[in-house]
Amino acid sequence: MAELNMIQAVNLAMREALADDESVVILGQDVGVDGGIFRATIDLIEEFGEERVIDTPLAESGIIGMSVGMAVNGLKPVAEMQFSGFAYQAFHQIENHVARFRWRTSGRFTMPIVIRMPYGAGVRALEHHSESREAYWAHTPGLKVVIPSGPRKARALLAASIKDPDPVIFYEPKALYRSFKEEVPDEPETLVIGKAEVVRAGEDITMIAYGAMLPRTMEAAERLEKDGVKAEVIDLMTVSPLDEETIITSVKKTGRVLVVHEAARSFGPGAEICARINDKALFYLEAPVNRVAGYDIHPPYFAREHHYLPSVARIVDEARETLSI
Amino acid sequence: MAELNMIQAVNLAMREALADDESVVILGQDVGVDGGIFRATIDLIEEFGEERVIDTPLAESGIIGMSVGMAVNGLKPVAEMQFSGFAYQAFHQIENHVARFRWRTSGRFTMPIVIRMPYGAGVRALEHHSESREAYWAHTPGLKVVIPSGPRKARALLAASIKDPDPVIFYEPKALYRSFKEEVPDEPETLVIGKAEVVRAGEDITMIAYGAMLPRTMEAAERLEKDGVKAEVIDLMTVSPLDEETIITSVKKTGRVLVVHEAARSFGPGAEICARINDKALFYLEAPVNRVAGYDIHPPYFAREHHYLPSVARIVDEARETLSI
Amino acid sequence: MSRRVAAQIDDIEYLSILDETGKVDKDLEPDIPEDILLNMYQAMLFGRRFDERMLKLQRQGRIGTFAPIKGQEAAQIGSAFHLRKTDWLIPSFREAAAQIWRGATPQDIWLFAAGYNEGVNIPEGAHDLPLCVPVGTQLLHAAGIAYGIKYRKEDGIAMCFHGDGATSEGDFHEGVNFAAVYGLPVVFICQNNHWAISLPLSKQTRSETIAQKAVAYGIPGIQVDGNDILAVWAATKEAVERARTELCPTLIECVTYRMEVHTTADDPTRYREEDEVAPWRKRDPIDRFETYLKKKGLLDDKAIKDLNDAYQEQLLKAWDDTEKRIHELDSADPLSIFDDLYEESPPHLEEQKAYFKNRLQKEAHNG
Amino acid sequence: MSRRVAAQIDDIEYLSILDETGKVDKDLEPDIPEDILLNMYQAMLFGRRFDERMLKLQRQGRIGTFAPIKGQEAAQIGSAFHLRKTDWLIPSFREAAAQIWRGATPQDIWLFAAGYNEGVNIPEGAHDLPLCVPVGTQLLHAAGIAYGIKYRKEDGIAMCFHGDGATSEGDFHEGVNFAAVYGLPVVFICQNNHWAISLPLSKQTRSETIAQKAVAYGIPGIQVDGNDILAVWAATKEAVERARTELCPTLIECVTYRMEVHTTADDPTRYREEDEVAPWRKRDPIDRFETYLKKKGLLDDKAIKDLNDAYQEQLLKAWDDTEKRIHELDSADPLSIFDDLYEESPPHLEEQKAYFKNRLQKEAHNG
Ligand SMILES: Cc1ncc(C[n+]2csc(CCOP(=O)(O)OP(=O)(O)O)c2C)c(N)n1
Ligand SMILES: Cc1ncc(C[n+]2csc(CCOP(=O)(O)OP(=O)(O)O)c2C)c(N)n1
Ligand SMILES: [Mg+2]
Ligand SMILES: [Mg+2]
Repeated sequence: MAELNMIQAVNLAMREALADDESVVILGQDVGVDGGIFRATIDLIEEFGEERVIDTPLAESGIIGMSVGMAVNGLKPVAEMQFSGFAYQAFHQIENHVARFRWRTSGRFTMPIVIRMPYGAGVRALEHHSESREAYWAHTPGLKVVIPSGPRKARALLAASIKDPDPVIFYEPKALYRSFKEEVPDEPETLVIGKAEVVRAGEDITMIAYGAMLPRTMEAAERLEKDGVKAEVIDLMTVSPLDEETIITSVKKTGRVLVVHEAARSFGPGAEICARINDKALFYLEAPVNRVAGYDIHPPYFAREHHYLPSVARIVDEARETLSI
Repeated sequence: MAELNMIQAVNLAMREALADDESVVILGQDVGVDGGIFRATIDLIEEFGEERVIDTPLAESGIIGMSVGMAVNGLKPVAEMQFSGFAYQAFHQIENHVARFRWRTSGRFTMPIVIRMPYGAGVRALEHHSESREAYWAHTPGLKVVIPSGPRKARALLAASIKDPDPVIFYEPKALYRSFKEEVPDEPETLVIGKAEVVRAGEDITMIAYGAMLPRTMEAAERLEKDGVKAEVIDLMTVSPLDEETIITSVKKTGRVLVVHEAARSFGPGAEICARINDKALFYLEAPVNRVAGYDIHPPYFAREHHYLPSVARIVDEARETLSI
Repeated sequence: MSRRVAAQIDDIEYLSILDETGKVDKDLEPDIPEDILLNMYQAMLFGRRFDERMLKLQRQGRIGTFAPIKGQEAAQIGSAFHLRKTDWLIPSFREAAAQIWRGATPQDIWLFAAGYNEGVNIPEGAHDLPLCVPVGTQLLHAAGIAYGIKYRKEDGIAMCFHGDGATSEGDFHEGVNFAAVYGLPVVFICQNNHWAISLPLSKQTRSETIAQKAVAYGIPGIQVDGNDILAVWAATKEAVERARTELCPTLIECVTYRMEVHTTADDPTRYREEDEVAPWRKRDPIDRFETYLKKKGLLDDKAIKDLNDAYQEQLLKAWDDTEKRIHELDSADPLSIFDDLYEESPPHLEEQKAYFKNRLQKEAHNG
Repeated sequence: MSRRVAAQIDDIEYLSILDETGKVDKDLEPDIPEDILLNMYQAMLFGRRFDERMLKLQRQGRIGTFAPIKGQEAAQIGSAFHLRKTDWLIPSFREAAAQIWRGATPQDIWLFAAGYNEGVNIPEGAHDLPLCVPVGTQLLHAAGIAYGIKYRKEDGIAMCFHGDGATSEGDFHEGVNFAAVYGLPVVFICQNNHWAISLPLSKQTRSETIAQKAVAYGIPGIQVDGNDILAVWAATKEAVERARTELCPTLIECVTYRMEVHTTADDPTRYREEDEVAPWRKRDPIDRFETYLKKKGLLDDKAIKDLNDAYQEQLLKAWDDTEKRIHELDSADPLSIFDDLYEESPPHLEEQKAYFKNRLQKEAHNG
């Protein structure tokens, strides 16, 4: 057992995958000699060589397009987009090819590709470095979208994503990269993609979150506890495909739901979660599903970014609203 | 008054805009000499010259990136993406710049850009020519998303979009390009962006649709009428920003809602509509909001495409389901 | 001297061996075994007949839109003939002749064109990608495939086709650059057919040749008469060797002409004059190769007629087969539209599939 | 002959006029008015002092990440000095010296770097784009701006900066191609500082020079000593004239070096050796220009000291101002985060704004 922060955990998962499977390669801007601008790939090039830990030219479509070809030819690329805000340069390769190759070749060519992208606000970064747009990817058939909320899960989910025979958008909450450490087991560990976890049991209200919003939601749940509110917290972990079962089971129990995400509210992940609840548990609802989300604006530059992000206080207040207390 | 099909109506709106405002230019692949592969821009180059009706090299990011610069320098570009499935090559220019320039310069540089894209299934086309992914654009702050359902509206909405000081994704249901004609007034006409229209009044159920699904939904409403069901049909016209008021007013009246779109169901526009209803009219609902949508798959090649698209029969059956009849 | 040369750039060469009239430049004539010459001829001829048949099928409404290859057979066959089975073919969407030579069947191509996913049918072990509709994206796939080859130290190569229009896409640039930077065994074959739908080459780029775009990536580029199969063959041979032994990509520009519509949805009379097309009719790649082979005594009119007859028959039968498959597929249930999105179908898809099954029953029931 | 030249390609020239030691090549020395020479020196020097101060501010935690310009002052100033007020400057993110010369204030730049949208403050009438974070996207904006210039038959030009890394992006390719095809008055200035974060130029491209990438687009390209302001000035002069009068773009590669970190979030010791950096210290663009100006009698140590003192004071004051603005902004209510997304705010945004206002009150209330 080692105490790791999330970036170390991500690094560990890649190191294990490289050691375990010769077909795994890492590629992206600055992932080699530099070890990644967040140090996610630190020391990997020394251990596995530059043919497997590949510094690429500055071209995102190049990185993903080459990953497609690599996957066709038997490799398992783990590609890094330096920030999720620069993955759009590769959007066409992802939508047109990564998400479709298995389907269009009836399974002949598959896309065991992981695309890692740091996302979200909270690190005093420049423009285009703070968005949270997992909904784009979640709306794209053929992809899976995985978002860890802490070091241990990051390692286990990334390991599972690399093993997954289908393409995974691995969205990393960069605000959590170094925010806390956790015990991460020495032995390999994976989590099932497509499964959410009830990380806190309760019966008064269901709070659904993931990524950087999970710790805040947990904190809010603890504050609510002081007022006697027993909040159940679900860590989604996989945003697509959604684990409807876990969500619906909880909602049927509590009848009240809060969804917390930093993505913009409109047409965001919360809308789909709300719609699934509508589909399967409408008449269990005692209050509207409450979306505590980013506003429908661009995240302001970092001096005012905190106003954009759902705060613990806001989550608590909204939970009370939903509980009518 | 002339009887026009939708492609002629789109052409008319551009011709009027070109005649009306020297700063309007048209650009895209094959929009000039060829008149556009769907003939949307036919005869415009003859009338307005190749400096205003601009054939571009084969590069979507080029088209949108150049439009950004044109807008900065006082032009009003109407850019065509040959198919919505090839707009992803320009995704980064749209997300990083088109959607943000006004905001990031506090209004100093604005983006009066219209990006026209034919979308959707139903024309026996090749791969990547049948998708309906308006949700991507709708989830992007700073953009507007407009989708016409017939010739007259297409003309009026496109005219309004070109006049709009902000960027509009003008999503054209190519299945309707030549499917029917309508009287289109000779004098200029615009519609307000952001407003939906109740195109059929009723009190039993609210059916919300847009684009190519609108005619089908109307047909379904008529079939339901025969069984004594009075369906209210809303033509959304603008998918973002949503006209919540029109939707909520209707839902409060009927208590039952069907949303019809050909976009994939999960994380699609129907989810947001459902969530807005949840927010504002949950306790008026007598049944779950029913999303009659494309499945969460890629539209199959055209021999089986019709299985993917919501059919009139499916809409009718689902309405009955929602009405419990 | 302070105004000095920073980089010496070689001029771009143009290679032509067999001219319009079928006359060969003896100094340059490559030494190609007779059976290969004949095989290449047959592949070109079959490509031509196949294309004509396909156009007919489309005009009869039996299949959907496709991109005819007429006039580009030499560019495709002269290059693809250098591929070993273990090498990779990465086509754009206008390489039916090359694809068939590699093993694709008319049946599958037509099935695909008739709107059935099943037409994309690449046998296990075949090193062929399916056609690529988004223009230019496939260059990067070629780079990735070649990376895999190099990574495993195989001696294969990847041959990637694209059009003149594709050279304007960012992915062309990124693809060639990646292949160059990593020293990958790729041969990029640009079929410069002068048009990208309605856009003439002169509006696509300001550069005199496409071959010179190689200069930007520090790799060799050459322009060849794309209607001259000997020139295509000779230039590709060099490039394939360079790829295999030096792990260096090459950009070959085959100057050819799109004799037909862009696709069957296109009307070229809107943007080009017969005057421009006419001279190209005289440059037909099959005609001049025929003259050459006849002079060599490898071919006579009877043999040509026999081949054509055999091909026509083969194509008739192929369409019969295709129709049968279409019929079969139409009567099978279409639940397969939910297949192959993921290795394991997630619950919401299973639910939608069940719903769809139910609807099928309902609709069958209602008529 | 059948193996003939398809396109004659000129070699790529390298221009250097003022060498490392400050020695000038008299044959090539451009005739620059003395006041311009001095102004350029001042703009470089101010850029250097500004950059140093900014680095300090960042290290003190007063502002966020930024990209230092140290070593690249000549490339920026020698080129931008050709711009008229009505011409356009389209920067990447490492052109503070050029931006300040054009009228941007240290206050605004710092305010932006401190995380306030208000720092992007381009006065009405200024023809300057704000910095562009997504690498390479701005080349297309330059093409579009230039299209507007040509469309209205103005005599302006657009000058667009980008890095060596940017040349790998598809948008570089599409941007230069669009400018070339339409014959637009753009000058592309590539600051080849040898690094794109940790990637050395040799892994970015296989081409010997960046200038030769111009060949792909059929436009002129030239490589210059980017630390030699006279060479930069002379090459840009030619290019600007070509843009203005011939409506033809040019690609100028300024060979320079990133003396500092990539951005303040970067640690270059991970990927480059001091051995590589050291020779570049001797090639400092300001030092050699100083030597030149001193020899010309336009500058002496006292003048330099006076300038430095004045700039330091000016910068101290600028930071004071900035802090005041930050203070003001921090005490103003932050409702403006909802502004300027659209000309007219749609109902759902108004609703969210009202909600936010309410939350602000609540949170103020709760402490
Ligand atoms: C990214 C993308 N943009 C647009 C299209 C529509 N389109 C299909 S083929 C074509 C022209 C291709 O020209 P070229 O590369 O010269 O190939 P050719 O058709 O001449 O074989 C266009 C614009 C597309 N398929 N993909
Ligand atoms: C599209 C995009 N990808 C990645 C990044 C992250 N990034 C910022 S600067 C940079 C390197 C740029 O190198 P170069 O173009 O040489 O400019 P320089 O930093 O040397 O001035 C990278 C990769 C980005 N900003 N935009
Ligand atoms: Mg072509
Ligand atoms: Mg650089």
